[in-house]
Amino acid sequence: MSLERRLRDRGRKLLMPYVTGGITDDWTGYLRSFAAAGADAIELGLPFSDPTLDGATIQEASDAALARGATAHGILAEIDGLGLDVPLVASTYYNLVLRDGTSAFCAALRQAGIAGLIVPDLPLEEAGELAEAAAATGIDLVLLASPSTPSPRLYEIARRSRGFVYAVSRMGTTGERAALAESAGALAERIKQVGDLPVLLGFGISTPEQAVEAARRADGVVVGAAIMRRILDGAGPDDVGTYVTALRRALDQESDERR
Amino acid sequence: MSLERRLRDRGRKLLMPYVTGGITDDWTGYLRSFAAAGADAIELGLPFSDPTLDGATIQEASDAALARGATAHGILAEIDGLGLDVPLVASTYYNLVLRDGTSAFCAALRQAGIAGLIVPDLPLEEAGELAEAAAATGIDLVLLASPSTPSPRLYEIARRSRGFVYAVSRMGTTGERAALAESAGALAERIKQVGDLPVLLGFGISTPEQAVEAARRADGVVVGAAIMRRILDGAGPDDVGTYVTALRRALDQESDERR
Amino acid sequence: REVEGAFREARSDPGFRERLETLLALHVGRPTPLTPAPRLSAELGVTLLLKREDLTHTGSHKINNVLGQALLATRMGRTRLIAETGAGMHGVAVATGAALLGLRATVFMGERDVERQALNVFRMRMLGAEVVTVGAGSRTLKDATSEAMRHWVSATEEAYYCVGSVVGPTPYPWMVREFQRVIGDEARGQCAGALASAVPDYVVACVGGGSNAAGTFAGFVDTAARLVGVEAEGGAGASRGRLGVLHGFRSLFLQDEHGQITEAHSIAAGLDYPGVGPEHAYLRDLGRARYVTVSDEEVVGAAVRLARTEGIVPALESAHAIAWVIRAAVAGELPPGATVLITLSGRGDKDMSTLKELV
Amino acid sequence: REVEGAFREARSDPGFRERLETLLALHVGRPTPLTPAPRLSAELGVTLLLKREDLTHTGSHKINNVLGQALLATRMGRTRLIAETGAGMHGVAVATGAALLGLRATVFMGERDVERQALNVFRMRMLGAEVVTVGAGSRTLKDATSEAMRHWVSATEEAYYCVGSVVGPTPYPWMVREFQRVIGDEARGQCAGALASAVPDYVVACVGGGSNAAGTFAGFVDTAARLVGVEAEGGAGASRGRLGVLHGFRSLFLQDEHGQITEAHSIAAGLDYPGVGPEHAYLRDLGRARYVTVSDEEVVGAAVRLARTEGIVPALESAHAIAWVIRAAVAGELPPGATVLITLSGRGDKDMSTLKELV
Repeated sequence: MSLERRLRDRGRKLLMPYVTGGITDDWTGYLRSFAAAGADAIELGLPFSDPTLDGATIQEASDAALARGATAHGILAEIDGLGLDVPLVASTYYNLVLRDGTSAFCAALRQAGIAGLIVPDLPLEEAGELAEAAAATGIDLVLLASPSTPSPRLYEIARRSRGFVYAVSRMGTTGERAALAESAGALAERIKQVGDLPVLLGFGISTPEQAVEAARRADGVVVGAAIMRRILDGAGPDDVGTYVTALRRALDQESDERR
Repeated sequence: MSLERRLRDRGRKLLMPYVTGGITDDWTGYLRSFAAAGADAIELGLPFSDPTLDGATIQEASDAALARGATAHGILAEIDGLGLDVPLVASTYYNLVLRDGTSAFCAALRQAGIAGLIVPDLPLEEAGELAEAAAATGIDLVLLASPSTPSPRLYEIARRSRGFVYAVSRMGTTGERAALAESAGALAERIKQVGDLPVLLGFGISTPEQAVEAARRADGVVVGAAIMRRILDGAGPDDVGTYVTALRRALDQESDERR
Repeated sequence: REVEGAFREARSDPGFRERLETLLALHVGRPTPLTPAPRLSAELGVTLLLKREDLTHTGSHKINNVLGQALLATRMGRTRLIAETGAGMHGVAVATGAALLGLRATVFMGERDVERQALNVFRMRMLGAEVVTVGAGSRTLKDATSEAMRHWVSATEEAYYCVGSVVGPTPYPWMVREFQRVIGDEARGQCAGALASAVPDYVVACVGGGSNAAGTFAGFVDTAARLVGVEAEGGAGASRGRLGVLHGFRSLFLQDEHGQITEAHSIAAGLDYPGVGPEHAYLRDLGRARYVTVSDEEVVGAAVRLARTEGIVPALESAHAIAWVIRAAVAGELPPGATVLITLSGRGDKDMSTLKELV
Repeated sequence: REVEGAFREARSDPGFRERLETLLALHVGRPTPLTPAPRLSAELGVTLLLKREDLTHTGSHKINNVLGQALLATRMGRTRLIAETGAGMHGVAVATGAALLGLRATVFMGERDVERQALNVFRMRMLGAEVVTVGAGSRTLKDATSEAMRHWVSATEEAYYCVGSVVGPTPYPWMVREFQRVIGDEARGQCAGALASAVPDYVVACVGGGSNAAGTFAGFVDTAARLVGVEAEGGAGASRGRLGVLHGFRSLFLQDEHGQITEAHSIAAGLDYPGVGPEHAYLRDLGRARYVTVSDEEVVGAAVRLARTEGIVPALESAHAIAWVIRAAVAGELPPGATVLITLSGRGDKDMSTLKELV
């Protein structure tokens, strides 16, 4: 079943928590706790030395995982046969894809049971080769859009993305959160006008209230840095599971109230 | 009686010790001890802030005297009526002469009983005005020569100097003393060839042996830095007197031996 | 993309070109001289000519490119420049260009470089720029670049990202080379006057990202001159890198077996970058240019030697080019009497404290 | 005396002049630009033009004079240069000239200046010069000069004393001005192209010993331009000195009632000299030039202001000239629209650590 289908079938506001693969010895415990807490999909970061398009927390988490000796193939080996019933979406930088070659990389993902792939530093213009390899392997290549993406390009993204469209906004400096939520919401609506894929929104969401607000105009949210901050500060799978559960409840409650 | 006459009348190798005026509270004690130790003349430094043509020891002594509040006129007032029977030769820099004006300055020297004047930074070409004022006041303006002075100029110096000719050499870096003594001796002989004034040699002489060696080809020696070093290190008039006595004896002995 | 269109337009606008030329002449001091180096030439048995980018305002070739991009930013209606810097020379150039044109400037710099180049940090602040210290990763140029890109993404409407070398996404590598080709074009004309052969046998420049080399080579790529790019042993993207993607461009990067970018290490902060501009990868593949490396030790020796023979203290970056020429001449790799053009990309004042510890 | 004869001869030898001109063009980067300062001009309501000696090799006008004297020394068969230095710029220039012409160099520098200008000390050593620290007296330029003179007296046959300003015995003040008049001559020609009036209303330069001012004024003394020399409040030889004699020349010196030379104090080490060149005393007496003073505070403010408006960080010495122009413009002493030529004698890199503590 396609990633898009699996997401649509949930019939609720979507929640995609993120974890950096290899961040601790028992990092796969986080995947299990996410699933148990009601994640609809999980973003699995394959750490890269220079995550230019992520913030400082993800940079720190990537550095920590690499320092532990984490590698993309090692991480994939660890999830192989984990038997999660939640789809996994890998995210990484293009240099790691190139390292193996697009086809080999996608095949390795597929082999490990990964459903989708996010490559934030892959420009639309150069996505052709990877998109083909992914399609051929049965991996959904998820494309990203941001508030500054011009409309014709947004249309192209909506058309060529698979699984969902990842709407990101990193104007995430303190004190601007209200304006952010507004521009992210507007972005989600713009994407929905030009295509019909689910739209997940990620812009530094950390509280249940923010998740609820973000989900109002989109199909769901991604929570990454807030989770990794907790993990870097020592939170184990249970602690993080509790946090994800709270996000889940807030999203569900909001949906109930609206009905 | 002229300075030249007084020096000639000694009939021995001449010894002119130097002291920076105002160097200590009882600095005139050094003049007395020089006289008692057999000085033929005394060079009295009127301290100047920038004794460019003296070495580091005289610079240090001048700074110390000025820091004590010494002034040219204060120093002259202190020697007035001291009743020494040894001629005093003032030495200072031209800026102090200019400060009063040449005539007033020479008159002040005369008033204090000074016989001669040395101004190391006064070039021969600009000596006219001061020479006239000195002559008019009865002060002997002593001119300086150095090993690098070309012969025509040396002739001019020998002709226009009064009292004696001060032959200086400051190539006084360590290890070159032998070469120095040679060039200083040669200078003294060159001066004696072009004029008939007594020639005193000053080039960082500090031991009796050096004094003897210097005096061989000249009429006498000036000892300055070696005395001031002792005074700066705490030597009183008696200690310095003992040192000057030793120089005196060495010079006299040498003369006796040669006879 | 927007930048590319604006640059294409500006390039064909005589008004823009004239304004830039005036700035380069009156503010930067162009043309810079081509200086003979008679004493070092005699020692090495070759004829050296030095293109003196160290004499430009702010002390390195970086200003050529920055004024071009700053003018472009003004043309695009931007009010602020964002940039990363390694040794601080690009940052100083950006701060200078911003002050000159009345723009604001925010410069990102790795924490280690901030320490190594404290005076350049203060120079930028004197010029009114905001300097942001980056504590992530290796705390050098690579991380400063990542952080600057992150910041720029959040301010694309008011801010213009001023890339300092022939790196980054299209059109930067091409645009920066075009702004730096004034080095090669001037040198080509000056060599024609100074050399009987009109064109030197060798054209040598240091390579970090590679902008001074790209600008120099641009003037000689259509001649018979052999082009040599000299890299730091610990930052040899062109000599030892593998194809990869970073900071939005595909080129040669130092990386481990897993595709992780490794840290570059050089005594010259400006060469502390693990990659090289795509044009250098291309010139290498074509065989049109050759890329070699020299050690930190050779570099320090070369800097001292140029200082003592010609009275010029080069930036440690530029000393890489000198170091290779010395080695090649001594090894007989340069034929006796060969004519060699070396671009001195900047002056060594900024490196005095580094050199002080080593010499 | 020997120097005077040699200089007279050299001056009328076209070969000497040509060699010097070539050195100035190829090594120093002359002519230096005349840079408009549009943003600061607009703020002050006058038209400023900056003569950019800060863009010369080694970063200050000192090199113009040093290369002239170093060539002269070679001509006289000397193998060594002796010099004193304050801020270190003259010392760096001497070390540079010596390296370039294959001479040895010994530079005397006061202990306080050695501390304040540590990087320049190291630059000199990089260039192969011996730097002698002078611990006597106020441990600044005055004492370094005394010590250098003492040393030179002992080595007159092999060594040439390279005076750094328009001071010292004949023929130095005259010779140094002649070597520096390239500043004024170039500026005169450039002003003719840049100004409708051909000649600026005001010509302003900072004055320590006064060599950049003497060189600048030389180009305009026969015009209607008003000449203004700007001194440090604590080193105002021309404004507050009395006639005296020091270091072999008669001019205006700061001194106490007893004729003792007093110490100069300035934030700019290069202006820490208690006297002024005799030509300035003469121009002042004639009423042809005017000498004014500015405070350390005004100077720092002026340096920051020029940096932020024009992207140029001037040497603190040069900032004195800017400071007076700002004050005079604000006070309405300069008529609106007046044209003002300011000589920027050097760049501010050497002053960064001083400024860092103050800004």
